[in-house]
Amino acid sequence: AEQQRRFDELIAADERIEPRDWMPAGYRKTLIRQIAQHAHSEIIGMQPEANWITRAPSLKRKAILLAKVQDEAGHGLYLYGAAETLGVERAELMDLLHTGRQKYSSIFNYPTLTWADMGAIGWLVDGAAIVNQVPLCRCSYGPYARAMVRICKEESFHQRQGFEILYTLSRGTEAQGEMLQDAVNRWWWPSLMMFGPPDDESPNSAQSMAWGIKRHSNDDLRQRFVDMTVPQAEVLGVTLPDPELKYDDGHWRYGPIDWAEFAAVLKGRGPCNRQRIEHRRKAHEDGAWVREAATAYADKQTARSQRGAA
Amino acid sequence: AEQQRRFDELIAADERIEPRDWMPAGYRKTLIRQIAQHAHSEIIGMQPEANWITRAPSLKRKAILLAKVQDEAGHGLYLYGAAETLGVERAELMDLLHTGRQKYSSIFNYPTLTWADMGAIGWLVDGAAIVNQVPLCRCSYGPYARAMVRICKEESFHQRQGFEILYTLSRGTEAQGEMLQDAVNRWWWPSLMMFGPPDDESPNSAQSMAWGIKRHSNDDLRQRFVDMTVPQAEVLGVTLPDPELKYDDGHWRYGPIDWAEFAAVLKGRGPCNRQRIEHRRKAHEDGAWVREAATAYADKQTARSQRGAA
Amino acid sequence: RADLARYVTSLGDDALIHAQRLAEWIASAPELEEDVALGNIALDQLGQARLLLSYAGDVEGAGRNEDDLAFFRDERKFLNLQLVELTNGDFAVTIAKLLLVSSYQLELYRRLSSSTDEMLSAIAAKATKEVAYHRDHATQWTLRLGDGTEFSHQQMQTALERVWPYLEEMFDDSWIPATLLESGVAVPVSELRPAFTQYVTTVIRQATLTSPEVPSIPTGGRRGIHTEAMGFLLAEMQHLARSHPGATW
Amino acid sequence: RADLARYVTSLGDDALIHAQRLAEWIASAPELEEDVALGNIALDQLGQARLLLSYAGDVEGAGRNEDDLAFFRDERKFLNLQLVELTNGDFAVTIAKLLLVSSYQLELYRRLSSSTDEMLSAIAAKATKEVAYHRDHATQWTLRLGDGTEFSHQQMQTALERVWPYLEEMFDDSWIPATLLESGVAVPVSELRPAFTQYVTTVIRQATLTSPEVPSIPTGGRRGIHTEAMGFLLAEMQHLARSHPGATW
Repeated sequence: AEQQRRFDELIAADERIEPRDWMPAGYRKTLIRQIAQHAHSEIIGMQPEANWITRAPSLKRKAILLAKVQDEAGHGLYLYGAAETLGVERAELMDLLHTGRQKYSSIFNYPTLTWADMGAIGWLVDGAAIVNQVPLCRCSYGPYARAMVRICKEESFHQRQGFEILYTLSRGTEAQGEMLQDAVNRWWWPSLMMFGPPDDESPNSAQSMAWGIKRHSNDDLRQRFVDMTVPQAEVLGVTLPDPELKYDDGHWRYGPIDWAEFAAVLKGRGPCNRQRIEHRRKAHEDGAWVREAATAYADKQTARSQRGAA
Repeated sequence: AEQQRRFDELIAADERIEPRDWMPAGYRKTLIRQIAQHAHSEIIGMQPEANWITRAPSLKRKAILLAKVQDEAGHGLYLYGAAETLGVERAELMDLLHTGRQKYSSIFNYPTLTWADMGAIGWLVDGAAIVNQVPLCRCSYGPYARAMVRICKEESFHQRQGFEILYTLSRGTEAQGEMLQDAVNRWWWPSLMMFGPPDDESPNSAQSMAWGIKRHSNDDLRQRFVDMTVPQAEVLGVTLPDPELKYDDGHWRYGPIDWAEFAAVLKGRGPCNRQRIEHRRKAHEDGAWVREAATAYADKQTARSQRGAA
Repeated sequence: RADLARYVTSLGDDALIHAQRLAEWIASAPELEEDVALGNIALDQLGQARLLLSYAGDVEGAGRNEDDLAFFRDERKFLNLQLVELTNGDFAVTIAKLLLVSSYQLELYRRLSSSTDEMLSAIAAKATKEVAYHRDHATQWTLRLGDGTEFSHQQMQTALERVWPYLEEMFDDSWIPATLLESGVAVPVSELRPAFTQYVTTVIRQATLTSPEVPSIPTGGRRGIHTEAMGFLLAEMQHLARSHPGATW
Repeated sequence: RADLARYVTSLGDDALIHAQRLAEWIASAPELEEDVALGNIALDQLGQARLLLSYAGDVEGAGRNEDDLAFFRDERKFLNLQLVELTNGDFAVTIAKLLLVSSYQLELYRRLSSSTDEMLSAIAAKATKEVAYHRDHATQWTLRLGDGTEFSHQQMQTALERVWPYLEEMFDDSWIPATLLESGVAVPVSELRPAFTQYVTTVIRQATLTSPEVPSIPTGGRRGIHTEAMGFLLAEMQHLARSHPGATW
C-alpha cells in the first residue's frame, strides 16, 4: 500500500517510474506487452522496406533506404532492451512473436509493390507512427520514454526522407506521378487504421491514460495526423482516396474507416501476415546454429580466461 | 570364338550389332562409357541454356529456348535408354555422373553470360556436336545409331535456331553487335576443343574406329567443322578470334589450340565444373522424396490391382 | 474494346506468369521425365499467353504486340491471379498450384470455347485440349504424392494449405465487365466453381488428403495488386528486353 | 585517363557488388545485432562505391555519374572480382567472403592512401578505417564459427573451401595498366599477397580451421567475365532504373 501510494504520487507528479521502482503488476504487464509489440513492429517493419533495397533506383536512395532499415533494427534493439528492464528476456518476446502470441502493427501486413511505396511508408506510416509516439516520449516509464526520444528523432528524419521520395516523384515523369498516386491510394486508409479502433471501442485506453502510458485518445491522434497530412498531400499534388474529406471548423474531417478490413488483418487475414511471420521465423531458425556457435565460443573464452587467471 | 567371328563379320559388313547379339566385353564397355558420357552431356548441357529461359528477350525466343532445353532432356532419355540396352541402369549412370566418375562434354563448364551465348551455343556448340554425331548415325551399335538419327535431326534444327539468333543480332543495334562478337570470341576455341585431343594424342581412337563406333579422326572432324563454320561467320559479319585463320588448299587452317586450358577444364578446373555438378546433384537429391513417393504409389497400385484380380 | 482487351490480357497474364514459374523447373526437376513434362506444360502455357496477348494487343488497337505487353508493362498493369506468381516452393507446391490452375483453366476454356468472340473461342478451344493434359498430369502427381510415402503425403498436404488462400480470387466475377458477360464474350467465373470444386475435392480425397480449411486472404491480381514475389519475377523476365528498347531479337 | 577510369571503376565495382550482396541479409540475419552490423558494412561499401564510381565518371569525362555507371552498364562492363558477386549462401559463406574481401581491401586501401592520385588517396584513406572494422567483424565471426560448435566449425570450413577458388584473381596484376603502376597511382596487387596471407592464415589457424588446398579456377572479373550469378544480381539491381530512363529519383 505504501508502495502503491509512492507509485501513484510519481504518476500524479508526472515523474518517471524507473526499473528499480515498485510498480503494479498490471502496469508492468501492460508496458511489457506494449513495448514488445512496438519492438516487434520495428523488426517486422524492416521487411516491406528491405524488399526494395536491392532494387532502389539510385545509389543515394539505396544508401538511405538501407540506413533506414538498419535504424529499425536498432530501434528494435532499444525497445527489447527497454522491455528487458521489466524482467523479460528478448528471446522470450521473440518467441511470442514467432508463435503469433504477440502482435505487431498491422500496417506491415500490406505488400510494398512499387518504389513509391518506400516514399508512402516514410510519409504516411512513419508520419502516423510519430504522431503516436511523440507523446510516448513523456511516458511514465523511464526506459521506454528515453528509448522513444531517440526513436522519434530518427523517425522524423525517416518521415522527411519519405516525403522527399514522393516529392521527387511528383516532379518527375508521368509514370512516376502515377506510381505516387497509386501508392498513396493504397497506404492512406491503412495509415489511419494505425491509430487503433475508435475511442468508443478501445477498452484498454482509459487505464493506460491513468497510468501515464497513453496521453491522447486514438481518435484525437488520428485527427492530428489527418490535419497534419492533408496540407502535405497538396504540396505533393496527390489526391487522398477519401471523397468525404473536407475542411470543417479547423479540422480535416475524414470519411468512415473500413474497420472490417482492420479486424481481418489483425486476425491474420491480411495480404502478408503469413509471409512476414514465416520470413521472421526462417531468419531466426536459419540463424540458430550461428547463435549457438557464438555462445559456445564465448563459453570457451570464459573458461580459457578463468584457466589463465587461476 | 564362333561368336567373335560372327561379330567381326557384322562389323566388316557394316551391319548393326543389336542388344541380343554377342559382343566383346571391351566393345560393350566402350559403348557404355561413350553413350553415358553423351547422355550426361545432354543433361548437364541443359543448365547453361536454362540459365536464360526466364530472361529471354521475346516470348518467341523464350518458347524456342524452352523447347530446345526440353529436347535436350529428351535426348538424355533416349541415350540413357540406349545405354540400358547394354545392361546398365540409368540410376547407376547418373550416380557415376554425380560422383564425378563419368564425364560430360567440357564445353558446358563455361558460363553463359549474355543472350548472344544462346546463339553461339546453338551455332558453334550444336554445330560441332552435329559434325561429331552425324557419323554416329552409322555407328555399329543399332540402338545408339538409331538414337543418334533422331537426335541429329533435332540438333540441326537447334543449330539453325542458334544461327538465327546471331543473325538477328548481327542486323540489330550496336550493342547487339558487340554482344554477338563477344559471344563468338568466348565460344570459338572451346568449340574446337569439343572434338577432343589431336589425333596423335588420342589413344582410344583406333580401337573405336575398328569397332565401327568412331568413323573419323578428331582432327578430321575438327577441320570439317572449321571449314563449314568460317563462311557462316562471314555471313554474320563476325571475326573469329584466331589471327592465324587462313584459307589454304581447300581448307581453313586454324592456329594452335590451347590444350592446357582443355586439360584444366577436363580435370575439373573450368569456370563452372563445380557449379554444374552441384546443380545436378541438388536437383537429384531434392527430388529423391518425389521419386520415392512415385515408387511407393506404384507399388500400392500394383498390390491393389493384384488384390482386385485375386 | 478496352474492356475486351483487359479481359483477354488477364487470361494471357495468367498463362504467361504461370509459364514463367514452370520454366524455372527446367534442369531442376525430380527426374528427367519431369523436366520434359513441366517443359511441355510451360510451353503450352506460353503458347496460350502469346495468342492471348497478341489478340489483346490487336483489340486494344494501340499497336502493342505480345512482347510490348509482356516486357514493357509495369507490375501494376499485370492482371494475373496471384496464385500463378507465387514462388515455386518444392515440387508439391508446384503440383498443388498446377492442380488448381489447370482445373480452373479447363473449366474456363471449355466455356470460352463457345464465347461469342470468335477469336477467343478459337484460342480457348485449342487451349482446352492442352490444359486437360496439364490437369491430368497434376492429378497423377497429387495421387502419387498424397498416397505415396508418409513424407510425401505431409508435403502435399502442406502444399495444398499454402496455395488455398489464393483460391477465392479465381471465382470473383466483380472484375469482369458486365457488357462482356451480357454479350456472351466472357464467362462468369463464379459459375465454374461447382465443377472445379467437385473435381479438385475428388482428387484430393482419392489422394488420401484433405481439402484445407484455411481462410482466403485479400488478393487482387485482376486489379494489378500482386504479391511481393511478382516484382522479382518481372525484374528477371524484363531486364534484358528493357535494356534494349526497340531492339529486335 | 581511360586507364585511370577503368582502374577506379574496378575498385568501385568491388564495393558496389559486395554491398548489394550484403544488403540482401538485412531483415534475414541470425540476430538483430547482425542485421545492424551487416547493414553498417554494406553502407560503408556502398559509400566507397559511390565515391569511386563518381570519381571514375569524372575521370572518364563522358558525363556519366555514379548511377549511370551502376544502373546502365551491362554485365560485361562490370569489372569487379567474381568473389564479391557469389551468392550469399549461408552465414558462414558470407563471413568467409567478408574475411577475404575485407583483408584484401584493407591492404589495398592502405597502400592506395599514398597513391599519387590525390582523389584516390583521399578515398582510400577514408575507406581504410572502414574496412579495418569489416575485417575485424569477419575475424570475430570466423573465430566464433570455427571454434564454436562442431557444426559451425564444419560450416565455416566448407565456406572457406567454397570461396577459395576465387582468391587468385585478387592478386593478379595483369589487368592493371603499367602506366598507372609506374606513376604510383595504382598498386601492384601481387604485393599485397604476403600481408593478406599472413593475416588470413593466422585467423584461420586461430579459429581451429585449415586453409583450403583447392585449386583456383579461371575467373576474369577484371575483364568483365563473371559467374552466372551476376546477371540475376544485375537484373534485380537495375530493373527499376532501366524502366525509367532519364528519370530522377
